[in-house]
Amino acid sequence: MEGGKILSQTKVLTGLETRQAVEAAFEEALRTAGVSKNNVGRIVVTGVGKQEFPFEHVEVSEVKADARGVIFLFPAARTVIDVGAEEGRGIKCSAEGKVVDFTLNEKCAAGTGSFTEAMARALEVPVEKLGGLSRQSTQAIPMNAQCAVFAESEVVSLLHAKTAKPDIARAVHEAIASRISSMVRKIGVEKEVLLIGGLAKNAGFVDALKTDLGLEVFVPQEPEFVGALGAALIAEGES
Amino acid sequence: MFDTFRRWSKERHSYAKEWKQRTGGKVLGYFCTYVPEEILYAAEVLPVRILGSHEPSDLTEPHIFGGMFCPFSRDCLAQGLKGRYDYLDGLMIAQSCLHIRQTFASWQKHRPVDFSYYLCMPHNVQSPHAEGYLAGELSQFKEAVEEWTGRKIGTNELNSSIETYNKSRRLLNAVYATRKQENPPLTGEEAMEMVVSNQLTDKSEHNRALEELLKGLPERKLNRPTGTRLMLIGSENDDIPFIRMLESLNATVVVDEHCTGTRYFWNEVDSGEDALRAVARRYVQRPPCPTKDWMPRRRIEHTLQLAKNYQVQGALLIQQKFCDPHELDIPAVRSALEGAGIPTLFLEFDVTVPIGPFKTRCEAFLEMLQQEEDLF
Amino acid sequence: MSREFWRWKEYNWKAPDLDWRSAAGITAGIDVGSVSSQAVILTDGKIFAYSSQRTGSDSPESAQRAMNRALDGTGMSLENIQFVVGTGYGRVNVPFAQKAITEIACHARGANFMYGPTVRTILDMGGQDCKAIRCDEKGKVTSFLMNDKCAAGTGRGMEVFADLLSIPIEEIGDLSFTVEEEPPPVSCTCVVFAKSEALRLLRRGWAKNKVVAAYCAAMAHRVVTLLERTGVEKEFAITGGIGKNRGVVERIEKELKVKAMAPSWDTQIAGALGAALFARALLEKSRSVN
Amino acid sequence: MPKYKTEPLKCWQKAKEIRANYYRDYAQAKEKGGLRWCGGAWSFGAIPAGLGDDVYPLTGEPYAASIAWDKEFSTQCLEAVERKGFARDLCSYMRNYWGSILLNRYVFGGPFPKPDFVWQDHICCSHAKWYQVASELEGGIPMFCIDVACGPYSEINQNKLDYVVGQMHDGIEWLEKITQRKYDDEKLIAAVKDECRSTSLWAEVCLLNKAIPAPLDEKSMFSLYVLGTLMKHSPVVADFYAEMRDEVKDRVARGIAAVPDERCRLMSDTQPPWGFLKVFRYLEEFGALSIGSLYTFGLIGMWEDQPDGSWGPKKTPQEKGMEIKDRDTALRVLAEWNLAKPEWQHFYSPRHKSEMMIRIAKEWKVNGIMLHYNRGCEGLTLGIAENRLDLVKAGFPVMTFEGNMGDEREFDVEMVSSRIDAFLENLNLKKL
Repeated sequence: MEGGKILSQTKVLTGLETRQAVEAAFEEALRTAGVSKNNVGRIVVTGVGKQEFPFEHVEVSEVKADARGVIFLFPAARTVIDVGAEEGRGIKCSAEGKVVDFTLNEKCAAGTGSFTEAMARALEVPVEKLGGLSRQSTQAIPMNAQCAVFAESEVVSLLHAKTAKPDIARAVHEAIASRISSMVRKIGVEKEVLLIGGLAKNAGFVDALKTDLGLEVFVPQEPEFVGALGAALIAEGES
Repeated sequence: MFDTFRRWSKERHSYAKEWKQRTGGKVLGYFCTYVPEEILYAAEVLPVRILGSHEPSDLTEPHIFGGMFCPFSRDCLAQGLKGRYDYLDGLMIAQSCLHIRQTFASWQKHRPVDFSYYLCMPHNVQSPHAEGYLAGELSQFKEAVEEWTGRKIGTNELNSSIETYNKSRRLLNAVYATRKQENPPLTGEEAMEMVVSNQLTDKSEHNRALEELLKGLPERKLNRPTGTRLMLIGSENDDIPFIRMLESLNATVVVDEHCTGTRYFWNEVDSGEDALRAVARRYVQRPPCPTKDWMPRRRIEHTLQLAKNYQVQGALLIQQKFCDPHELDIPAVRSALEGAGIPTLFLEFDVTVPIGPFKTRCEAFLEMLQQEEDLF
Repeated sequence: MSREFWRWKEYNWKAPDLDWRSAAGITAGIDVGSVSSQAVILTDGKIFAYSSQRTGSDSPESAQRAMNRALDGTGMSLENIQFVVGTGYGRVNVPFAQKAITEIACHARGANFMYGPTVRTILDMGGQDCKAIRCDEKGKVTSFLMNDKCAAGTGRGMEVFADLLSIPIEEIGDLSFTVEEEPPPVSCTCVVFAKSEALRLLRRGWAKNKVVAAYCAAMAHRVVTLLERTGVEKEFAITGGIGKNRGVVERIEKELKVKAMAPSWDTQIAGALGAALFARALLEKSRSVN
Repeated sequence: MPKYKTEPLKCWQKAKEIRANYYRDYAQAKEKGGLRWCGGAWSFGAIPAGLGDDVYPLTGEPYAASIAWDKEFSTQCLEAVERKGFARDLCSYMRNYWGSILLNRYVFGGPFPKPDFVWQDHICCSHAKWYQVASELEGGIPMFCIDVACGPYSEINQNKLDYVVGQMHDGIEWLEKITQRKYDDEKLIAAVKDECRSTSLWAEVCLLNKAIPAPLDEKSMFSLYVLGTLMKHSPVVADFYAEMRDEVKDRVARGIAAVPDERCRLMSDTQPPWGFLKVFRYLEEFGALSIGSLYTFGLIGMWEDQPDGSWGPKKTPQEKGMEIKDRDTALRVLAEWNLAKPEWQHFYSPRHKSEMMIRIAKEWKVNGIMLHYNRGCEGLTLGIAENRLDLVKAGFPVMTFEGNMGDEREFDVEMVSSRIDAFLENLNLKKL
């Protein structure tokens, strides 16, 4: 990023070799931006694998990075909900993008993206289709998002009971939405609400979250980049 | 025959609102069955027990930490936060477990009502001092109710209220007694709806319905085999879908040891010269909730007696997730029952129960009890 | 989804030396599990053929596929089977079954056949739940215990894990023994958090096989605590898919200090086998009546 | 160049000795023909003291915390209890304690010393039941338990007091019966006075932590307040607290800090995860420290409003010049003194706790609050979510973390550390 303008952004699946992934992402970003590593004035890294970044850098928490990125894209946002594969996060922030309060999901997967993966597998539909599927649902089924696998066995029994897949898919999304909103309600939900992270691309989940919170929930174009964007902004601000 | 009861528990809110309309009286919601309803009823207040709705809710997490506190108390609070009890004039709790206390505290804080009361029901009911202490707390409570309702609770009011409640207890006991028969005239599901509705309605009205029921009950036949005679034991339980699933597996629930069942109505208030003292005695001597069952244990003895009288063939130990008092009793209850030759199945309940996995457990348990020799 | 490392292979088997046409009684059992479905066909109480297929989201169809695969190449057709019992999650959805019996009863019965009358304790690690079953010399269930509302230590846990590390599930067991020394078990066996745990360890520079070993150990430990609640009376046997994962099995044996009996048959068919045996008993019963 | 001077506490060694002797004396009581009793850290220990000077208690919570500190043994204990069919989510102190009985292993070496009787009091769901089960596990030990759950101190009245005192009188008769000993009221009176003295002195020590820099950090306080949970009624503890009070006073006078770079004062809540006290050391890397909590201040310490409206040590009966001549007066003093215990008030409403926490946060100049959602103790975690809301409303930054005081399987160091990073980053602190 230069002078508040994004030069490039890249995404690489982390997989098992965090370090390689981080390097790959960085090099790719340099290439597309057409700059060399030594042109980069300052690097701020965030995310679970932050320590893995090989070159000199500053580390900030995902919470701070998210808040900063969101306010840059959407100044009116006061509540940020970030749902990744294994982490759920709620952040309350000020107009300046300062974190006022935050909450993270605890050691239970029921409120994360992985939950949808497991359910998609049980339903035998590709995870990216799950959202669309649930939009065809005609009836709500209460489902208690327990342990991901137990929810999965609930799904299996629902299937055996001949419940329509769209209704199950909807139940799944409502279950996660319920877990997420109950986490976010701890810090108090203030308008506007911005949803980021991988799960933000799942329309079914977004619908469920909206109904659950009874509020409009905004989703940026590329919800999975917001954290990195925030880090870059912090780098700019502090250099 | 049970439609009235089913309707009352289904439409508990409209019932209470209509009652208010009709009588102009006050409605008080209470947690825990140690609440001395007799005193409230004597002041023409309708006490209704607050129960959950078995819908997953995400409203309670800011108020009660869901990672370690029982789903029932969270479900109850959710009802308050959703505004389903907005017609309440009063709210009270009698001291029992910690979990439900949080529901009372959060409700009081976020959905305040004119009158809210925390009654210090003693835990040490074995102590000779418990009765006198509770009597003292009750007279203080009586005054508070008088001040709130603006009506004096005289001896006559109190005595007739006690009589109405005793009658209700007698009638419920009479209905339960019919379940001792080889083929009970009612299912466990029906019994559950009967007792639950009893906790939600005006006792004199409910008594009339019970009298009606008792007239027809002797002739009543269930057009289904009784199957294995089961007993439900444990925490609060008003989970209709679960008991329905259970009784669809060639089994009938013939008795229970729940605070939504026998623990609620089992014993009467004896006629004592001092009515308040008599009420205190009743609550001190009633079949105890585990929170109050210390040395020597009374609950187990009572449970075994029930199992014997109702020829129970198997028992389900039902426990609300995280319910410490019951978790503390279950191993002892379990070994006592198995020692008496009654096999047990333990199930942990949540706001909703996953019917699929639970069905497998119950079915396997019943198969175990029903194994036909000639298949092996 | 690219390659599914977590799936067990599908397969079938047929007794080379049995002629079903001369059999007096032909029965079958179908175990429609949450992950895979098995069919077992008995001729006069002997195992004639069996198959294992993945369970689809439509259980009647899965049951049908499992049955067809078992019948495959035997010349036998469904009509020749006189009594069918369904078991497993989808037990009530087996269209051609006359009766449904739970997997608990069926695993005990199947284990009794596979391992003989001396088996008293059976551990069945299915896809989504884990059962400790006690039975008598006839294979009658005397008590059982299933895991509570946490799936850590179930077959599915291992599958998610195999997928994560992209190791075919069949290879996990052997791989877990390629470590010089046994690592401490991972602290968390939660199916999903095992992921973050594993990634954390890999980031610390642990080799894949070490992580696998740690996970197998954790799962074994988790299961042992369940077993110890029912008490392990000899003989002890393990059924279900995990029964094939020596990474877990041998660690369970080590912790319990009890050796599991060597299976004479594929442990994954125990449930269907038990169902087929019940079918046979029911068939004879019906004959004796009329 | 650090901001402040630090010094190790001189009384540290002595504290360690008192604790070591306590556990040794309990184990060896029988050899000297003495008596052993067990019960909670909150039970009325002053009462059995009337049976003689050779009566030794073992209080369950601190004993279980010592087990928790030994992760390996703790896991064995917890699993032994699970094998017995007890739930994993029960009080983890209780489970460690039961495990120690089941495995017949005393964490300080040797077999578990079987007590002669149980002397407990009851306020949370587990108190009485803990020892009901313990007694059964030991093959039936006589047990007496006093119910103290009779409402917040602000609503105390004669009826409530009579209930508690009545049980106490019965308890003394019971003690005489089961021990066949003559009860000595003089010893009771002395013990009651010492209990008031030690618990008031501990509050005085905590009060000194209002100073900037704080002379004590909570991690050290844990090891010092524990003496009060062992035998608050003993002169040994009362005298030690007096000595310690003087030392801490002197530290304050000379500006001696607990943490050399104090620049952020935090407050915690509920028991810490005993197996992971390093979390508190981790704070120091940021120049942050915990100055205490309602837990360390109010579990043993007795407090009351001071003339200037601030919170300070509760005046003891002897300081008030009150004469205690007979058993009944002694018991009434003991009952009333204990019913005022700060750490008890929230059992009736989180409001009481929030008020005290906000008070501490203000008077001790706290910058941020870390709430331990402690799955191991439903009693002290009771109402914590409402406390959180009240603290946030009062304008304090609050961080929560889930864990367990006595079951390490429920505590994730890395998760909590990354949470602390984010929280302190938010308070504009970087690692030093």
